[in-house]
Amino acid sequence: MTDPLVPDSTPPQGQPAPLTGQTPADRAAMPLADPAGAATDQRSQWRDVWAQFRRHRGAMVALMVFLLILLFVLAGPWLWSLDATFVDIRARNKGPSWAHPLGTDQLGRDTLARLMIGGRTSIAVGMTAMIIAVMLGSLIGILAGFYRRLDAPLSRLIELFLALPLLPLLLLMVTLFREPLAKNFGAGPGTFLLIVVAIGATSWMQAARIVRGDVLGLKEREFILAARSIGTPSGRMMRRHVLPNVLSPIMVAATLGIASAIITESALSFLGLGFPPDFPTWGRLLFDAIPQMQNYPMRVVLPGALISLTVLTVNYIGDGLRDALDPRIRGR
Amino acid sequence: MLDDAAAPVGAAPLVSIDGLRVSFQTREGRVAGVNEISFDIRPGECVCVVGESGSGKSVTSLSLMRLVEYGGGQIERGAMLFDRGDGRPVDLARQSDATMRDVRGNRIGMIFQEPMTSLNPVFTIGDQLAESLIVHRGMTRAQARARALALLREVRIPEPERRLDQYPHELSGGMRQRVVIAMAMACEPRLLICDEPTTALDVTIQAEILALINRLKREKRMAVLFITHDMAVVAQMADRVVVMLRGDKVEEGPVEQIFESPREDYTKALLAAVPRLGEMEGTDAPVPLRLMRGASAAEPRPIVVEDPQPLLEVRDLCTRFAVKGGLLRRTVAQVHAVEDVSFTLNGGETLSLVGESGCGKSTCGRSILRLVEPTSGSVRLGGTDVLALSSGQLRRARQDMQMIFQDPFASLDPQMRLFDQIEEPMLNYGIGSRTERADRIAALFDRVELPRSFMRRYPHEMSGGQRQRIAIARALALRPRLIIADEAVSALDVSVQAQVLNLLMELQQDMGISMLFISHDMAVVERVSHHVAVMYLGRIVEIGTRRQVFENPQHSYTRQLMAAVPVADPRQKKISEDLNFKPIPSPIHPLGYQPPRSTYREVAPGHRVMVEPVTHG
Amino acid sequence: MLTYTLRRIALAIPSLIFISLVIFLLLELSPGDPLGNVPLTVPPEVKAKMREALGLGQAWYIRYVLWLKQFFWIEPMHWVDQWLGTSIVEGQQRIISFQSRVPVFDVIAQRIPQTLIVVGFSYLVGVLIAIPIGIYSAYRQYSWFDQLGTFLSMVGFSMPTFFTGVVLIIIFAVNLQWFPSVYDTTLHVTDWPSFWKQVRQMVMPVTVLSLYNAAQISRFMRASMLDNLRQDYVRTARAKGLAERTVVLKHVLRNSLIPVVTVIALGLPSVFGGAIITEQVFRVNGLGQLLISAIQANDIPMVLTLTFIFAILIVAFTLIADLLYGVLDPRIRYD
Amino acid sequence: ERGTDGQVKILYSQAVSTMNGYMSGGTKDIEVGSLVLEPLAGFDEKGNIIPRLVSEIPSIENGGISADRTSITWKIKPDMKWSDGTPFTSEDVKFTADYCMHPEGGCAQLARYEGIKSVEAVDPLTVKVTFDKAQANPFTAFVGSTSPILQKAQFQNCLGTAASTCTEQNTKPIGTGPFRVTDFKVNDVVMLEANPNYRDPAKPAFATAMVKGGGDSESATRAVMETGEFDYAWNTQVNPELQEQMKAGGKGVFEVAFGTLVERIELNQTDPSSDLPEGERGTAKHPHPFFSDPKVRQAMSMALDRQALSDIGYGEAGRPTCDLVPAPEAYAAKNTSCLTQDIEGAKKLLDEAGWTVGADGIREKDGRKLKVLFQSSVNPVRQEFQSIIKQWWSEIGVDTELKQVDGSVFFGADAGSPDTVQKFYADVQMYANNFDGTDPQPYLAQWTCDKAPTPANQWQGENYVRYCDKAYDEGVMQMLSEVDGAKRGELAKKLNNMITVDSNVNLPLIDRGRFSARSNTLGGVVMNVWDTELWNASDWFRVK
Ligand SMILES: Nc1ncnc2c1ncn2[C@@H]1O[C@H](COP(=O)(O)OP(=O)(O)OP(=O)(O)O)[C@@H](O)[C@H]1O
Ligand SMILES: Nc1ncnc2c1ncn2[C@@H]1O[C@H](COP(=O)(O)OP(=O)(O)OP(=O)(O)O)[C@@H](O)[C@H]1O
Ligand SMILES: [Mg+2]
Ligand SMILES: [Mg+2]
Repeated sequence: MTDPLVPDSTPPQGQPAPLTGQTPADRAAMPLADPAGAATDQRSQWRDVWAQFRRHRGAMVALMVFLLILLFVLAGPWLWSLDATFVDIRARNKGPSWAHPLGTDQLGRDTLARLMIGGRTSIAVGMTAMIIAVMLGSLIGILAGFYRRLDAPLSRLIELFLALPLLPLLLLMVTLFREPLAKNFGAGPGTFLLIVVAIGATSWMQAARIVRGDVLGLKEREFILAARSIGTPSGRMMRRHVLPNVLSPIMVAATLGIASAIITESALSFLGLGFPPDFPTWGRLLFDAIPQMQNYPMRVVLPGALISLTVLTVNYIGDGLRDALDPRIRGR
Repeated sequence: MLDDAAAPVGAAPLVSIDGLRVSFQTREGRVAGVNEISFDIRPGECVCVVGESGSGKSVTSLSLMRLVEYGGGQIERGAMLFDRGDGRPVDLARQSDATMRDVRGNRIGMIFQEPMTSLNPVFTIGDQLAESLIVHRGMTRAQARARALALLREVRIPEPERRLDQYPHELSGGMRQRVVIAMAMACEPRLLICDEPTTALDVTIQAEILALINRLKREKRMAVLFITHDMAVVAQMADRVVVMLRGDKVEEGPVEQIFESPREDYTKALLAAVPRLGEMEGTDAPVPLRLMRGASAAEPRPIVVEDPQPLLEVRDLCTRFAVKGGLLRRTVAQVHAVEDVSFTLNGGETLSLVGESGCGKSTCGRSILRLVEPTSGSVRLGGTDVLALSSGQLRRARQDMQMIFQDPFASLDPQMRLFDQIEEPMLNYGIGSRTERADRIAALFDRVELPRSFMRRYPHEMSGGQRQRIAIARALALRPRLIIADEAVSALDVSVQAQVLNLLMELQQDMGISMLFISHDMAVVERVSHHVAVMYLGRIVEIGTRRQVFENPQHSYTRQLMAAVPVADPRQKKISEDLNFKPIPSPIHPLGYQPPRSTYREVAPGHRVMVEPVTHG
Repeated sequence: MLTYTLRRIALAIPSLIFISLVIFLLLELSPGDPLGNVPLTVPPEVKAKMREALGLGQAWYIRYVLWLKQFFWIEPMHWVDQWLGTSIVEGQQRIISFQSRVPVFDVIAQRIPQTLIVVGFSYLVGVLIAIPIGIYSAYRQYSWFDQLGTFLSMVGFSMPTFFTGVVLIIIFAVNLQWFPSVYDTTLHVTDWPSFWKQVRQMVMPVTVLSLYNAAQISRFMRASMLDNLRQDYVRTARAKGLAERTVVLKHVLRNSLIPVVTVIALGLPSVFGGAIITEQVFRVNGLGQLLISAIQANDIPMVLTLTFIFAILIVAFTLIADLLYGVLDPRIRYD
Repeated sequence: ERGTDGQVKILYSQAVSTMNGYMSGGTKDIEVGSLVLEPLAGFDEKGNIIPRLVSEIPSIENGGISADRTSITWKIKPDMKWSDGTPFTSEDVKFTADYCMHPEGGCAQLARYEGIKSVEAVDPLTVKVTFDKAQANPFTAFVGSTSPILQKAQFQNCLGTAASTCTEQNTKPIGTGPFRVTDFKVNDVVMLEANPNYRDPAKPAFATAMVKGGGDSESATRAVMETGEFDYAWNTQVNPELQEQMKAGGKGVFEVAFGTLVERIELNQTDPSSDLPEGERGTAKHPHPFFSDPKVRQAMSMALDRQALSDIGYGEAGRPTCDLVPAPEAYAAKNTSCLTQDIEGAKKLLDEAGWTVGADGIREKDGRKLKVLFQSSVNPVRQEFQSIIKQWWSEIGVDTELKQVDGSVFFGADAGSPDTVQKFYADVQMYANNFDGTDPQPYLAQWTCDKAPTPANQWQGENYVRYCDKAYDEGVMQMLSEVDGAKRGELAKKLNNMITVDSNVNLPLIDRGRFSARSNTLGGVVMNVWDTELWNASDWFRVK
């Protein structure tokens, strides 16, 4: 049986050809460079996104800087082999020198090495916690917005989490999970897991609220109805139709999330809930240096600048990505 | 304005556009929105600009207001001489912003293409009307309010006093459009620009508005620049016509000349694409339009179904929406959107649903697919009772019935490539392997005559007509037996509309698809349907074969609809200025309300007209 | 709208009680001891007695129900007694802080003025500077002003207040000696000199906090303005011949404010929550400092009451935000 | 002249919760409370008992203390008045004892009233305290700022469970001290004014006082030493560099005095391994795998450079020590053996004991590695110490994992929490402790076997290291009944040495002084470690 949808190579008798073969609009709409009719051209969607992203000057510069920061914290310790936790009380509070290009801190530890190692933790915590928070927030936001039945309970959940005092919650989490985690994953990874989960689990509410609002509006859009009419099941509906359309607020939440995660981490270690004391992170370096700000200003400036720079670059990358992911902007 | 009133035709032009060129900065570099265009408008004259979508009509008008700059455009060349009333024309292209502010709203009024969105949603009608009066005429608030009231009276809005304090969303589409017109008219401009003011409206409201513009033109000696793609409206409104194609003027002339002896092929093609009411008189089966094309002209075949079998049987369908209120969110009233509707659609045939905006056409179509849950009644599709299906079965049943939505742009996911959008229904039902699906999508693209290279585009990268074709391709992907086409062509310009109509009919012919065709355009309905049902206030007031209903309309509402249809013939101007349709009664009834059953009178075999209840006339 | 509001309020009560239970259990389960701050020199037996005197000997559910009764009956009635001179709940125990043995509500009442003045005022200032910045950055998107705004707000957001606060103190209190570094909560504004004193002591905490708030809100404002500047009605407004100022500040702003106002409303409960770190740095000793010191001292009645009031505010302001939406946007109706 | 010097502004980095120290036990509350409430007798800066409300200090010689040491009789100064003008009588003293000893009152200073059989108001100016048995040190109740006298008239309805409802009384007690409360903002600020009925008509020199609370010690120090906004800041514990910088500000000076507060490291004598079942973990049933080896303990101590720690962490505010009882003079053993760091010696010691260095640089013996978990409370100085000490220990081949715990959890006695100082689920912990008053006996009694926290006593003991030595227990018993001053001193030194330099179970690090900042314009301040810092606030004056 022949497929009635596939026309024979010659149109069937009496089938009217269109107005002038092709409307002028069609022709106008086709870029000249485009190899017409090339169905084989499967240029990936991501290449479009990348192409558009490259156009965003701020985002590109930010990406470069961000990569440099990553290089600094990841490859840096390879090149600069001083131990970030090596205490040398004879070399306390030294200024920049060949042995210590950025000087040493109050215990004679090398500032450069500490910044590099600290950055690893801070960026990893910031990113992971942000991802957890954003994923949790988006999931709950989408579910609350999409299913009318879930809206009220999930909204109450959001309110509950907003109202919960964080400190006791974190203390409880630490008490319950610190030892089992340390046992199963080792002290470092265990604490890392605990911290990112703790930060993630207590900072998803903003994102959820924003996403829920957007989904509520989106749900009334006709293409959702259209998707239902072509038999799209709910799961796929949320994945393919809802999620991509609420990406923009999620991106904003993500950018802000990294900044607060890095800061929160330092606050946590100051409450005894974070990494062990000999574990440098940018937030902690900043915090530790504040009392000595007047004598050794570089000690606050360096970690502070690195945190700001990271957040700033992530923000610009987020801006660029948001523009690039939006096909309406990409078309322009 | 004495000189205007006395100005004979052929007097000094009010506006004279000369060699205008407008370009936009885009990703692909500078593109021209308008290439090179020149024409004049004289006082008291209506110049219609026609042309397909994207030909530069809106850009031209926006350039006149110098608003095109705000959209990223740039006037590269040309002059736009405008007589501000002192006899010394100034070149608008070169005026300062301050001068332009004086021109805008004061000397030139503009009605925008999208009436629904061009009012600010958070200010009252009165505020928005008063604004330009306060700015240009230096009126006090009270004076401006009084004048706004007078303006609303002038555009014949019912209960104008009440409207002043209402917000735009509280008005119906037609009223909003009239507010926009009143706003454009507020300072009695010398030139009124109307950019497709009626495209989104149904015929009755359209007729009202056209009449209004006509009256103002005559009474105030106002010049009108009327932009539209609807040739019937052109015929009714224009003194002169400018035809545009891809940024250039291709032809210009008095309306009779353009309609009767067009010179350019493009104009001819445009005219040929216009469905005219009454063209099908005397025939039974729908026939695809005959389009102007190159050498290979073939005679369109009528779509005749031998021995039609009922496919879709709708009986006593009622759909009501709850109006909730009170402390416990109880339903306090109901919108009787579809009330007691029964009809039968035969396999391979088309039944059209026509009626006023808000009469329940879309709801009826959606109820059949159970995209909204009907309150009662029965829907049988080829023997299965659709309303009794479980949600899993319903999903499977939808494979057989597909819908083309009223708004093609809204019903496509803006974030998804066209390929994925068409693939989705097949994915949902697990049809075919990856390559098979790709093949079928390619075939569908061919079928709806879209280049395959469009597959990786996004909806916004398409023109309206192309989007509509994507929606059609998506509906066809599952090879359904029934398609519900909800205003599938209303938003398209004539040439594209003709193509889409032909495509649908062609597919019907080839694949034996049945169609429920929902539309407010009577000429189109006449062209495509085997049967016609006229809806009014949720009920079918008249149903029969197309020939029965069109050649022998019985119900008063059907007649009114027919009367409101503009005729694409400049010698047959029938826009009456005294059209004043009654507003539709409210379909909202309290909870316990028992609607009376519809009773019909059989005029001829299959041609039934409602006698009870009397809701219209 | 009234019925909608009433219905939401009616539904909020059970969910609030649930929230209070969760908070209570959380405080119960989390480690820490109300007597953690008692010196180690106090022997364990004495500590055990002290614990009993705090009522910690009873089962948790009894204490929870007691708290509910105190919160919902005794405290309100206590105020009634005070106003009307009646004695409905005389002699019944109010909610008493573990730490200070002072009725929790009295302490909260003491703290509210400075919190409202400092934190509330900085929120106000933050909003007032964020809105114009947001408007202008959006109107001139990608201009140098916009870029600078983005830069500053990101730096402002990523710099913790414990850092900016100390920087300000070192510059303006230590080196320049312009402003005091310690906030005097006992100051009563009675005349110009005391008013001036109040202004001076507010400058630094308000600066720190409002920068932080402004950084966030200006982002929202900018995004919202960008959305609305592309709308059709803006073109209509221009076509009427309105000045650019009027177009932006009247037509666009009014619409853009709709989502921003709700964001602002949703942020308001945090004013009551106080600013933990900033209050600490400048010793404003408002509600934030109260909460954190209560948490550190495991002062369960205080923490529970404070967070519960906070929860009420969150629920209330969520409702207010929803209602505001309806008021500002005539298209939205609640019925 | 009273009230001529304006206002004195005092800054406490911990805010005051109540003026009634019996209700809280917090040092800050007791100290600030002492501006208003006074005991019968106090201590001067040398630790001598001085009369406050009594005409003389009772002794066996003057008959104040009974020969069998079972009772003590106080003679109140005549014409003493409360700040409300009513006379101060022996009834008030007796009432105070009833108040604190009430079984339901939850009095924080109950320990001061331990062993009291009765308190009698013999006549309006005579109070007799009778004990259950002979007391070597009868100066417990009514002596020192931790047991001040409350006014009976004001507090008589506040006994037992009613104690906590007496808000007005607790925040604005009527006292005999130099000041009285005019305004009390909980955990924020206390405003006071000179007591018009103070016994010395010329004092206090200040008309009003303000005690502000909150914030951190750095900014508190700054407010006195750099901005000059305050006259006195309590406990200005900042790092030495900052101390120097602050001093350079020239607006004030630091006041320091050394008492009994010792920062120490404890080496767990039981096995804290989480592999052990709950209930056996951290109990005497499982001795510590390597800290039961005295050589390891000694090596751990030898690796420390206490002088360096003191210089880095405390500067003027600390001095290295080897004793848990560094003062008073009569009891201080003054060991110096631990003061010099000896890394090489420590290594040799470990080698001798059979702990050999493994491939990873960590010593091991019989498959046991010298890996320790080192916990401490959150505090910048402690975290620095942890890092430094980790370094030193790594040099002798001991691997250290660091852990910090929030103070309220660490020092809280929550039996459910694994992170308390009592449970000591770590190998090493560091904190500071001191003893109340001048008598070390109850303090030394903390290391007896039965004081070890165990699951059986809900982990409520003070012998956190789980030290257990019969000889030590006997020594404690002996000291309890010993009344002779010199012999008590010897005993105390012996006991101190047993738990420190002899066994190295406790590694004392630093003798931490009281360290506060005073503005140059504030005169009369005498730092006192045996009583409150504000003990002589009545003598304070403005330097003109
Ligand atoms: N802001 C813009 N940026 C880039 N190109 C634009 C812009 N506005 C219009 N154009 C282009 O200018 C051309 C003319 O557009 P215009 O809006 O005038 O069409 P039109 O004739 O009004 O069509 P329609 O009937 O669809 O309204 C089109 O090709 C369009 O793509
Ligand atoms: N979800 C809904 N809730 C409440 N009322 C609704 C809903 N959908 C439609 N209505 C009401 O039902 C009636 C019929 O609407 P419907 O959309 O079917 O009209 P229509 O004939 O398709 O009009 P148009 O030509 O404007 O598309 C209208 O009064 C409308 O206000
Ligand atoms: Mg247009
Ligand atoms: Mg419709």
